[in-house]
Amino acid sequence: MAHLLNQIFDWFAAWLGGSVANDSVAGYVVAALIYLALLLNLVAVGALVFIWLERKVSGRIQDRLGPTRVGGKFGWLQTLADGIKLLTKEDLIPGDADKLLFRIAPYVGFCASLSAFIAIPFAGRDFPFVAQHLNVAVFFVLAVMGLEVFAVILAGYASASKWSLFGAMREAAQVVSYEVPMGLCVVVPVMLAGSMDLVHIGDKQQGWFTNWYLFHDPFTFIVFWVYFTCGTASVNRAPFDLAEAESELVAGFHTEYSGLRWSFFFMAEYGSMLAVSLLAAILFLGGWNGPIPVASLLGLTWHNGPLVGYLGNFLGMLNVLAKAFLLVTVMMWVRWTLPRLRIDQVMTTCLKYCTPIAAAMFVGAALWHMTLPDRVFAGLLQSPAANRLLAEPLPGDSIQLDLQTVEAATIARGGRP
Amino acid sequence: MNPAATLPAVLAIAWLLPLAAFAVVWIGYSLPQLAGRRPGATAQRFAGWLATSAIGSSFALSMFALVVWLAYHPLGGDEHGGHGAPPSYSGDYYLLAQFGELRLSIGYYIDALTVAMFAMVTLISTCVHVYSMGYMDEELHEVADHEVATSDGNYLHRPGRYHRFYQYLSLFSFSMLGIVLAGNLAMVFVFWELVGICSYFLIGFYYERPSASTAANKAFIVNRIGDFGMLIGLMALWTSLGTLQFGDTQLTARTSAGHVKMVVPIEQGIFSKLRSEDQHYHLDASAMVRSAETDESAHPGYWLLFVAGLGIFSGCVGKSAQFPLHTWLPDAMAGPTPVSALVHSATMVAAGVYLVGRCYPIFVPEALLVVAVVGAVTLALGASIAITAFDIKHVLAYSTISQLGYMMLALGLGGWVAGLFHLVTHAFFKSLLFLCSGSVIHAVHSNDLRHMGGLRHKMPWTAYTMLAGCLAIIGAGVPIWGIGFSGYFSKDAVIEQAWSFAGANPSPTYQLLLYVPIAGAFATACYMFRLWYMTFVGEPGHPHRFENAHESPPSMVGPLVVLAVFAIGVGWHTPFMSDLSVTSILEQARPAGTQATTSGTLLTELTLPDEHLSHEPEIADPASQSAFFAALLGVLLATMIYVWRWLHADEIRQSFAPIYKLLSNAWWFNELYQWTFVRPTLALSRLFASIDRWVIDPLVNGLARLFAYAAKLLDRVVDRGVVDSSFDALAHGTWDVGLALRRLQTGRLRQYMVFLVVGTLGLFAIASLCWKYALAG
Amino acid sequence: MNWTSCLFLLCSLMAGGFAVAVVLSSNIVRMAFYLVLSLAATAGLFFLAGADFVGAMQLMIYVGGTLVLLVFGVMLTAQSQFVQMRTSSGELLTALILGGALLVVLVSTAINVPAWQPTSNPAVDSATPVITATPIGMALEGYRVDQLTQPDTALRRGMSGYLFPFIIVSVHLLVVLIGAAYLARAKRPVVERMR
Amino acid sequence: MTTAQTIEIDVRTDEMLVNMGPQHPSTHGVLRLVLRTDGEVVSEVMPHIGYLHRCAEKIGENLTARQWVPYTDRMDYLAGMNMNLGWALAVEKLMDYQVPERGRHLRVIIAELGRIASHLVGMGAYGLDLGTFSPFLYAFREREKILDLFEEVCGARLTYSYLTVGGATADFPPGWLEKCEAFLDQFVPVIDEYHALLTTNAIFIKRTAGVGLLSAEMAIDYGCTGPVLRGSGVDYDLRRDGEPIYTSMYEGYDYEVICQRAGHYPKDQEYPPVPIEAVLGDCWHRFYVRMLEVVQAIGLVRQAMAKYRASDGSFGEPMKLNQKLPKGEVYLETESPRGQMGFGLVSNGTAIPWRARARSSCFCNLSVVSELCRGCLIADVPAIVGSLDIVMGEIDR
Amino acid sequence: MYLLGHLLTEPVGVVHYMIVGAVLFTCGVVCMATKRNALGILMGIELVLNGANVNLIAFGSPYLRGAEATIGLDGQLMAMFVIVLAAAEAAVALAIALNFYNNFGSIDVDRANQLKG
Repeated sequence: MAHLLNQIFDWFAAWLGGSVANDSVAGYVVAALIYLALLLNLVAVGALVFIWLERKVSGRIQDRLGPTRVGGKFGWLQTLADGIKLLTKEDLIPGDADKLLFRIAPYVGFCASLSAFIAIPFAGRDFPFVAQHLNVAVFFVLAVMGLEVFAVILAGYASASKWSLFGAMREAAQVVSYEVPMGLCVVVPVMLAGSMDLVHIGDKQQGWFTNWYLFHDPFTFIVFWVYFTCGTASVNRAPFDLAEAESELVAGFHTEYSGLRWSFFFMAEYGSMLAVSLLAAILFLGGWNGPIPVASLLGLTWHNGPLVGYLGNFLGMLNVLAKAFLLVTVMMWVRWTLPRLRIDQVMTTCLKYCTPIAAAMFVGAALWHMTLPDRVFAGLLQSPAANRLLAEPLPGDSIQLDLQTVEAATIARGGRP
Repeated sequence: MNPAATLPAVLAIAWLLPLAAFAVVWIGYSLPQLAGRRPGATAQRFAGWLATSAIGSSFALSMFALVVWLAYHPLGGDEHGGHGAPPSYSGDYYLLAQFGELRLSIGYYIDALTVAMFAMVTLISTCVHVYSMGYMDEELHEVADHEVATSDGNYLHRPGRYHRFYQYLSLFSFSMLGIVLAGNLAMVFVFWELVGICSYFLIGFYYERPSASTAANKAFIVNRIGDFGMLIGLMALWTSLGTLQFGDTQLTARTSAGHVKMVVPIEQGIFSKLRSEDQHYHLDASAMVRSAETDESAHPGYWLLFVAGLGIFSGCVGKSAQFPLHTWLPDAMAGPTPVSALVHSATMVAAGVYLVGRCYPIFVPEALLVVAVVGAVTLALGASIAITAFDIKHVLAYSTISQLGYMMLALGLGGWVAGLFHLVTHAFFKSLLFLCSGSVIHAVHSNDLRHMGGLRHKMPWTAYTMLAGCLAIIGAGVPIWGIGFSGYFSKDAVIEQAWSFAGANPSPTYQLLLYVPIAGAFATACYMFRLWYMTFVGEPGHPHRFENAHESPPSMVGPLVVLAVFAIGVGWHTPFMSDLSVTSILEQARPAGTQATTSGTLLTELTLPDEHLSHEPEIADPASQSAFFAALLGVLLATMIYVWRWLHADEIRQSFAPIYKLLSNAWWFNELYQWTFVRPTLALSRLFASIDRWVIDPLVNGLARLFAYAAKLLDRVVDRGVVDSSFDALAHGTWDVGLALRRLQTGRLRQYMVFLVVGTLGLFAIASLCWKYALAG
Repeated sequence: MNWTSCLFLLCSLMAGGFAVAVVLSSNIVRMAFYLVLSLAATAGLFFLAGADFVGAMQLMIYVGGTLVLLVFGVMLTAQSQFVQMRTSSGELLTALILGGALLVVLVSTAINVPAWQPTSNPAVDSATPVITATPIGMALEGYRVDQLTQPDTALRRGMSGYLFPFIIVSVHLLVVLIGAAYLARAKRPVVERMR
Repeated sequence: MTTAQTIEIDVRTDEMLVNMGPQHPSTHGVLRLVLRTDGEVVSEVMPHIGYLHRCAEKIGENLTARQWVPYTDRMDYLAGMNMNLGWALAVEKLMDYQVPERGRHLRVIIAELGRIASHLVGMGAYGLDLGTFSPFLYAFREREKILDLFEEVCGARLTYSYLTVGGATADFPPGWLEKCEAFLDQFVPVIDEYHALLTTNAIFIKRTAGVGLLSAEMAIDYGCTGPVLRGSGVDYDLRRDGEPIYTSMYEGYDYEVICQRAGHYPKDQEYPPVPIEAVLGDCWHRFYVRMLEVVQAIGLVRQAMAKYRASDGSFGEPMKLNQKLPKGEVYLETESPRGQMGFGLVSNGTAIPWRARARSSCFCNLSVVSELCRGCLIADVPAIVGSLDIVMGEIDR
Repeated sequence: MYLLGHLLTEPVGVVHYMIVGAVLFTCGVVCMATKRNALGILMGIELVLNGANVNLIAFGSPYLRGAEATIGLDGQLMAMFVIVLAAAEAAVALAIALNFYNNFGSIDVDRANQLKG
């Protein structure tokens, strides 16, 4: 049975891969459409789940039950009902609005949010689950997520409302500032892995949880929290949700939005939350490499056949999604617990705390990386089995320039090796 | 014990201890301030203790190093003097980088001078640290700065910055010791800049005060001018010698494969390259030119050496506040007084003199002459201004400038030991004087001499320690018996060298270099006693302040006494060990080949006499006597004016009004720089602003008019009836073209853009004629 | 016709089309928006040409820069309902004619150089990914790991990488930022602003 | 010494008028604030009121004194019981009527429970103003329990008309005191939750401490009262400093007026300490005063229940609906949760007051808002307005 | 049409990128020549630089040229420096625009004609 399944899978993979390699438009389009459908589903369904989750989490935090009725138990269809309601709502555009920009802004936001997923892998090693395997994936994701702020500014400007404009300006200031510490934080795992390829970064952390970059050294541990803070700020979640601060700016940049357009902003927000959390999970929490290397222990690796390897990858995908969901839940927890900061305090947090801390941690991690052997803590804790895992070469290692090459280059320049 | 291993280690620890104190204070105090946490008074006091104990330990280690040095290098023996290289140890602590041949390393060069400087710097720094505990006391709590008014009309209230003071003080000590210890010029330069930064921070300590922040900026910028020259000097040395190391260094390298150290042959330093043993330590200018064929007559290497020497000296001019870059030092007095004592009199400003001394082997006689002349000018300038200043710290600041001039003069005239000896003694008595003035300021809360007077009853310790300092600086002593305060010996050494120089160079211009220091001795005595009298003798100038004056706390008086002892005795030979004295230690460090009578290559009549010649009685006796009488006259003059009151200061001031005005305005140097540098820059920019109107307009208009006139001329000369109409048309056309051309200058950005495109297209069109791909070819 | 051509066509039409839209629009915010789209499409072209690091950089930096442009546009032209900044049609026509001429010149030059024509034998097959991030990083540190096989020894000795330009650019950026901060402030005498 | 100074300014900007309200999430009903802002900095705040004006006072001049009682609890609808009490005491003062002892204790129980309920809303809504939603629901959870108790007493949950001229409309139902006891027992530990959620929350402190400074002088000048006044350090509470007819109600009770004295609040050690950033008179202190007053009120209710149990006799007799009033003029202020609520009454001897007036505490408290908001950020405006804890129903009447 | 046909039959080459670059460049130039808004001119500059970048990338692309003809990484590095310097230039230009606004109350560059002849 397994043999047959392996055969079928091989055939499918060959068809899919072959069609891309043969450079045929049809094959490419099919592949692209499949990827798009999968990612759209992830973001849209993710948003559905998150909105439901947010209701339940907030309910529990506030000593309530949250939705209970729609869809039978737990109100699990509540978001769908909301969606239908939003679809049927009147679509309002203010008279003074810049109609084109007003209409287009939500889609810009959603596209930016969705595009980030193109380069985010969900499983790695021999057969990465990723729509487009980029060797600058981290950089790409950060760059694309930065585009979302455009939607907010365009919406704020086009709404022809002062409150919206306030929200947009706040968002601009906030996001541009927070990109600095966030970038600094992201550079730390990039530096440790020696690659900007997310697949490679994730693979580098394989094994037990001690190999996660979170536990790589004390500096990365702190960097993770700084990153998470900045990530929260960059996706506009409480306590940094100044762009839509309802007690001050009515609803900020989306004051004038209603119906479907508004829901696109909403989906973009949840998509970004997921993207930021996924990035955090891959960069710091080992990505698809769990606290316990279940797949390896069970032998679900590519060496034992493609189907088995695929299963292992699938487990890894569930793993990374679980971590991301957990981080998103933490964001919700924070949102329903803390008051909102003031704009100057938000900027202070960024410029006076996050940026210097991130910079210092970057230097610290670099020094640690330079002076101490890799995985000091992991070496203390890990089992022989995990050590064996580590000994296996990584598929991404071929990307790395070996030291000999560098040395040769140095000598060619007449330098000291 | 192997001194080659012990000394670098001990001195390195002594050097790094202040850095550790700085790091602890910075991480423990200044970083949390970012998070809004202000340390309390106790915690801040702890920072002070930390820094003080660090520098105190450094002092102890330096003394240990001095003892080790003396134990292994017996003094007095003339085993090397004039014939061999001084005993020294050099090497690298850490190799930073290697760019081709240039090795940048943290290295050390230890000789007697290094050890002596270490002891001197750490001792004074320790004293100042202890002193500051009392002086900076008010910074422990919230401070109301009465010199700064906020926009709402109140005085500025700010939290105390006690710990920050100590933080910078520690950093400064570290940097200064770094200069002293440095094994190569690159490292010197780095620490050179670091002390500059520390000086900037410390001058601007009260940065809310406009005067302080301006002074800090000024000090920093003026120093940059000098450092620019220094960089040129470093480049000259590096490009020609390929190294910046002072001494010969044994290279060790780590192989890339393992961790085995391989010993690479010795790398020659600057000193041995320029004055190699083969050449009997004579300055070998040909070492500066790397190509084999050197033309003796063209002296390219000699010129390069001259440039290198001048370059390094220009750095020293900035740091040591020599003419013409001396203007920053008086302004630097805006910092707290302990800073003035440590940074701006005893150590940092002396670093310039130290560097000239350290790099002495590379100075050609002509460069030394420049040093001497600049030193003499500075000497005269500083002394003359100090006579008229009323701010107690300004008097001392100009005095510092003047004394630095003495040192430079001595170095420039070939008195290597004399200059550095004066550096050491000056460090002690000038820091003493500054600390005393700080004590006075602390007591009366004013800098103005006119607000003081009669204070010796109120604060006897301060008064008499300061008297000791004054006597030391004027060089009080008895020439016949040969005893005196420390300044007596060092200043005599300088003047003796000048005397010796004047004897060796009969040219009348060179005689000036003798008269200036003697006149300076007179002025020094005059203004120092004027200072002391105005402060401690006579009637109180400001009764209210006098009432509230009091002796300073023991933590301030203690350092005064320690320094006073040194100010009196540092020039003496140690009892029972007559070999042990500062001069003999310095003599041990004299660079090889510099103890000989040398003459210039470019200026052939210039002769720099051997320093030992100046100790001959026929030179030494008249020199020390003339210095003594000059000083005595100065004291007498001051006493006549301020104690006996035979002469009235105001009358003198009125009768010499123009001179007084010149001096009290510090020779108008600040105004001079305003006129020579700032204004021309403005004028130049104005020139550019109007260039359009003055160049383009007349051009276009003139062209049009030219054609118009030409047309009219033709019109008159040629028959009107025949060609009248055609010429008219031509003239009009030209006129129109002129107008049209004029209109091209619209000032519109966008039209210029269009012109740009037209031009590009035109170029393409032309290019297409010559090049086949340009246009659809 | 293959997928690279398809995507190239898409991206280039977007880049060119929105660039034209920037020219034609008169609303500064819309202009900025079109500019962003044009720049993003150009980033897509970079990705297609195998320069993914530069593409991502384009997205990040240019788009960030344009974001600020947008904000400034909103800030500085907010009340411009009354101040119309229309260009006269004559100027517009001149510019368009000149621009057309320029375009013709550029395009005809591009078409007529044989070395720039499509090659059937590219250095790397378009299905093979190229690794750019690490070599670029190494080049900025002064190591040209992509040029180790350079046969010409003189060239190899000269391939010093881009360390020096990198440092100069860093310093330049710093200087420019300070200069911009200095330029952007305005000094006014004290005015009682509050109370 | 002072040289000519220059300051650096940003781009030349124009000021902008922004309407905050009357339909705005954080203006507590229908308050309209016109903000003059320079970017995010508010240079002036002009409150516009009157959107909830219902001619309550005019209505009072057309109804008998007892008939107007239901209208008073629609003024400060969050503290209806205290409104009722104020009017009842004013009329009783005119009639020179003294409520029997049992009625007095009953009134203390009800009034202090009303104070707790009102402060709970103030606290929850303040959290909402600062962007946190959860404390609001935590506050309402407990407030609901108080409303349950009120409902059992008088049948209404918002507009009670329970305390009335002459006493109350009814005595407590059997078992009510035990329920009240049980509520208080479980309520005390909940207060620590509130402190954890808001009072000691770092962000909450950042948002409130040092914001909206109201000096004691200014508070007195503007006629601010209640927690707003006490938050500025003025030790003044009508329950202790008022007229005899009101203070006699609290005679024999052991409680403290919450106000910072000598740098400390009473009970300071048992409750969260004052953060160092907080300055007397800022939003944080106004909030904290309310929180501590809740604790005081619990103690008062407990004492009053003990006294109520111990006393016997009538709880008071409500006056007849059309009872004639003695001729005269009377004015009485009571300490309502939001400050001094004054009722004035001029009677010409008929059953219907010739003039009926109410002095609104929130009106005075609100008047200081433009002073407090000058130079603050937009985000501070809700923080400041929220800390004043206004109820538009009372202001507009 | 010729170009399009070209594209349909042959793979993408440097020339295609150059045409896109030319379009961007021309648009930038026209933008600079027609916009009166200082920010519009800035946008024109960005477009011009971008057009140049497209060319640089195309010359350095290994997909578009033979191994001996491509300039390799240098193209990308140049483009990178152009981007960085464009960012710097935008910073200064915006500062100038701000100053301009402070002085003229508008960012209409036609008002800045004080240098006219």
